[in-house]
Amino acid sequence: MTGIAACHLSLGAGRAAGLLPYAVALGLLVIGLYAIVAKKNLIKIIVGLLIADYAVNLFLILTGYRPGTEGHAGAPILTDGAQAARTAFLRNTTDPLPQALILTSIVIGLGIVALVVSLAVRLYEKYGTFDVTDIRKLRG
Amino acid sequence: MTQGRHSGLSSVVKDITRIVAAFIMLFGIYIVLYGHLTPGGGFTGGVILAAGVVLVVLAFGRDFSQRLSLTERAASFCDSAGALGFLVVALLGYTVNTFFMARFIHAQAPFRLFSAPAILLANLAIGAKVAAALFGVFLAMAVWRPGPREGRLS
Amino acid sequence: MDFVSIELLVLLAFMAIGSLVAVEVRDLLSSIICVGAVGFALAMVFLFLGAPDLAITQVVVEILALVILLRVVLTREDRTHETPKDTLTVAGTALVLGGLVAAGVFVMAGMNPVGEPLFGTEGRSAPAHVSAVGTAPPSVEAVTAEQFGPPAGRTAAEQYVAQGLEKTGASNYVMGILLDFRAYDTLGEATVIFVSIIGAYAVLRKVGRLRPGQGGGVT
Amino acid sequence: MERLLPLLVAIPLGGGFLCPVLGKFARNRCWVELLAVLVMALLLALSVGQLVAVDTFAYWVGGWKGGDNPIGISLVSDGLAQLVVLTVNLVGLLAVVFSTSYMRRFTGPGLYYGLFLLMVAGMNAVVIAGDLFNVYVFLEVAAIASYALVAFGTESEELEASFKYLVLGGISSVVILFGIGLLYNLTGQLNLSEIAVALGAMAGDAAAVRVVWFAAGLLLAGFGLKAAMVPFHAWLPDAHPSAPAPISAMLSGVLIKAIGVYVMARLLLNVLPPSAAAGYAVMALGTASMVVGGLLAVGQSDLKRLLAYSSISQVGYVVLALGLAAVLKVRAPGETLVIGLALFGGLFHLVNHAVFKSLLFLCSGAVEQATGTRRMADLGGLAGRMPVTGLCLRVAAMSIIGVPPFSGFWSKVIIVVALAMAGYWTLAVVAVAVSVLTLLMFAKVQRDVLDGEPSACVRDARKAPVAMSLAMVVLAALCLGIGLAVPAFKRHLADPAVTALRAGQGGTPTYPERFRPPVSAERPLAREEVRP
Repeated sequence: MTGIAACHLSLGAGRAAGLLPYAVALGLLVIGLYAIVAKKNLIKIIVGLLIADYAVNLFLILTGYRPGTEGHAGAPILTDGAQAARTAFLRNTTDPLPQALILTSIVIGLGIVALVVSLAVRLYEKYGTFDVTDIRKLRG
Repeated sequence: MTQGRHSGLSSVVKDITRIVAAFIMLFGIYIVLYGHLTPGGGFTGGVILAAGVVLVVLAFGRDFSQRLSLTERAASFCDSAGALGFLVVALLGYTVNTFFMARFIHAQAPFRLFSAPAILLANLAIGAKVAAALFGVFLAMAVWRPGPREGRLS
Repeated sequence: MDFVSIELLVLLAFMAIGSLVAVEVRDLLSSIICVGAVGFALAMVFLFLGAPDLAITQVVVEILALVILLRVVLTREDRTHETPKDTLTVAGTALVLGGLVAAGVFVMAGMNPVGEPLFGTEGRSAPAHVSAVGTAPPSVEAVTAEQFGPPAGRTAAEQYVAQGLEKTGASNYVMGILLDFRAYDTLGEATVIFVSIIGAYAVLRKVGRLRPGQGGGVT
Repeated sequence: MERLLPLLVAIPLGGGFLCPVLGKFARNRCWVELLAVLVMALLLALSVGQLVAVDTFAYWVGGWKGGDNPIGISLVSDGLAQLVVLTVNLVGLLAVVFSTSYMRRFTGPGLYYGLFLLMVAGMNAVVIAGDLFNVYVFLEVAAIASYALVAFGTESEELEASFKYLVLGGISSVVILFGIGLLYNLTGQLNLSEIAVALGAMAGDAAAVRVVWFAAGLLLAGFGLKAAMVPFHAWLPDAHPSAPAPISAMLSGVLIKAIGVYVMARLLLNVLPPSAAAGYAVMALGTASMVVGGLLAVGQSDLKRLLAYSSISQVGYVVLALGLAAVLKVRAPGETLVIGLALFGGLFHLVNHAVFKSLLFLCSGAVEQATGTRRMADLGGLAGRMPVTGLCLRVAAMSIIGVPPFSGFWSKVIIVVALAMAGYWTLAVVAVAVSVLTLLMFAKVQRDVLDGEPSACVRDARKAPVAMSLAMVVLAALCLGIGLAVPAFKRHLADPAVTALRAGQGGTPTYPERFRPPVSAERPLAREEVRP
């Protein structure tokens, strides 16, 4: 193992290190949800939505990652049709399915952002502020 | 940006845009066309194309872009056309073996532009759709929004 | 083989700190720039974890979202007053979210750790066998069959990797999945963009309702 | 007919893509309206055709069936999916007919009908989806369209309600996707039946089972938020009244069911490993919604807001019944009669609620258009001024209260009987008590809106236009018709659906077996791999 592989650490015992990134993804999700629920500014709420979106995408890409035999992740793109290259590819490639899912999810996230920003713009036009406390007329 | 909303930005920006925008759009088209061989695809390329068009509109202003018919109306039209195009690619499956979204053209030898014709077509449709959609929403939301505009009863 | 590299951890830490700052910073502009930084860090994570498609898309989308958000914030005065937060709400939120994290961390031990997905377990545990096949390749089909074993009971993704190139003709497997195996999802994705854009048009209409005496006026 | 299943999604998508262009370029809004009505009529015909001509089957999009393992996306058409699709498209058609007259006051017809058709496409696709990620994608289509439609009037109140709805909907989407990621990590599959098989095989692994329940919790919370179950209901009373009336009817009538309750039921009863705990959790959600929604509804003075709260309460009944079935499947798998009753009651109430709640919202729209107000205190004596609307409103109110010949009576009775037979006497009493609450609130509606002296704003109210009356009358006829033809309804519509959800008696889900790709290639759909 050379190159990037040399930098790899076997952190702590067994699975714990392999689970740490998941915990970070969950943490990011929670930060995003916190911003959405507790913040009182429309832009902050949008920021929270973005962060929650990142968290889920991060989680999905982590589930598909594998180091491969070379010690670094191979992109699921074949560049050479030769047999040896294909074999190496099959050995090293990461899981392409979560990547396809994330691509869809990124696009959906962009769509939601476009809509929510236009709502925020309209609300600003009506109230002259991004502050929810000034806006909230509705009662649950 | 406040004074140049209709006639565009300064001539330096215009000159640079003239050179850069073409490359950006070329790159966008490349990303769309070669999505099945290299990273990227219809969506990514579409976003890049949209960015190129937005750059032109920002630099040259409203009057120029209207002369090129880079308007919301055109954007909305291309948006629908691209989406319908993708749907048609999907429905073309019915013409061959009655399967929704089946590949109506067989896969060819790999590593060529035409090695996956159905994917290429789908990428083109998505690219056009995404570029038009994002350009349109950018126009509607960000560019002229603070300025005065007549009520539009579409 | 539970290798989690230093770079990944650094990037993850950067993302966590960046999003905390983005949420807590007072100034909206800083907040948006921070969230942009987090997005670019995510793009680097994608690149690092073998997903260049996603990295490109993430960068491009991030730029677009940033430009839109910046434009919206820059042209509008932020008159947010520092409203004292409702402590009950914040405490309740923190409690629920803390519970979510605790439950998540508690159950996480049952997951397949990072770097050891179900995908391709066969190929990794028997590298010697694979390289033996690789030296004398009978045919592509045979190798793929050897590599991933019989299809039954394996993960869906292994099928994609084993058959992707032959079946779709796309050497970019992600695109092959996105626009062929799972093209129906992509139709949905294109629809989502379409829906949100015409939704934005609808929301941004100057006049929503026609009222008597208010024909074409501006609200 | 089997080959036409994807058209349930493709037709409204095509219509939805065309509408905005048509709206921009056509001289008259009639063309857009005509297109929308045609598309919905076609969809209704298709869904009836599916119901009549097709037995349970799985459709592999693009023919990607693989060997023993699914590699493509499957669409599933079984009794339950057919029933819900029929409900969605029926209510959708009537809402579109209603819109052709009601939406004249609004600008942007192309955008409105485009969003409407895409929302219907999303709902249809969610209901027939056999793939978890596909459910997520089309759920987003339907949800985003509904966010935009709630804000369609672009008044501040509507924008605000839409923002709130969007943010909470965004949370639920993120949580759902996280749950999907967890299940993918565990099983490596996205196909619902394959997930069910893989989860079933995982039963012995305690650590993995904990993850499964964490994921299930996330998914149920996410879909619970979409269905506005009580701890997650905050958005509904703002969003549903703010939307234009036909959209309120769609949201309350079918959207929260198609992308909330339906998916919850599928996951709970067909996909996740059978578990009494999950069933109890869902029952608790249902009971809480039933009671809290009912209590909050009684105090409302705004007609549409009252209807929105009562939606929470009524959907509570459905969820309670489905949760009961899930519990019984584990606790008393031998009690097939009670399980069948609970499922039948839940699904029956789901359909009934779709019919009478959309009717109520359409009536409220007609009233609002005629009088310009939704405050019940300002209304009164409408029965004389708007006889058709008044009659329809009365029929719907009697149905939702549960007056005997009307449909709502039967479904409530069946749910209560199922609860009692299963030994949950307290819950049965609670269900009856909430029914009394419903009686109270709709007695108030009838007294304040329909009876009494015509008030100032009612006096110059005109009768509802023909299109609006037509939609309301058809729905009112359905309220009565279903109530009078319960046995036929049960035999032809409900029983196949109950069978679909019943799968999994005794611990092993049969859902997967039925929808696994057929091993032998006898069916015409099971196309051999012909590609080189």
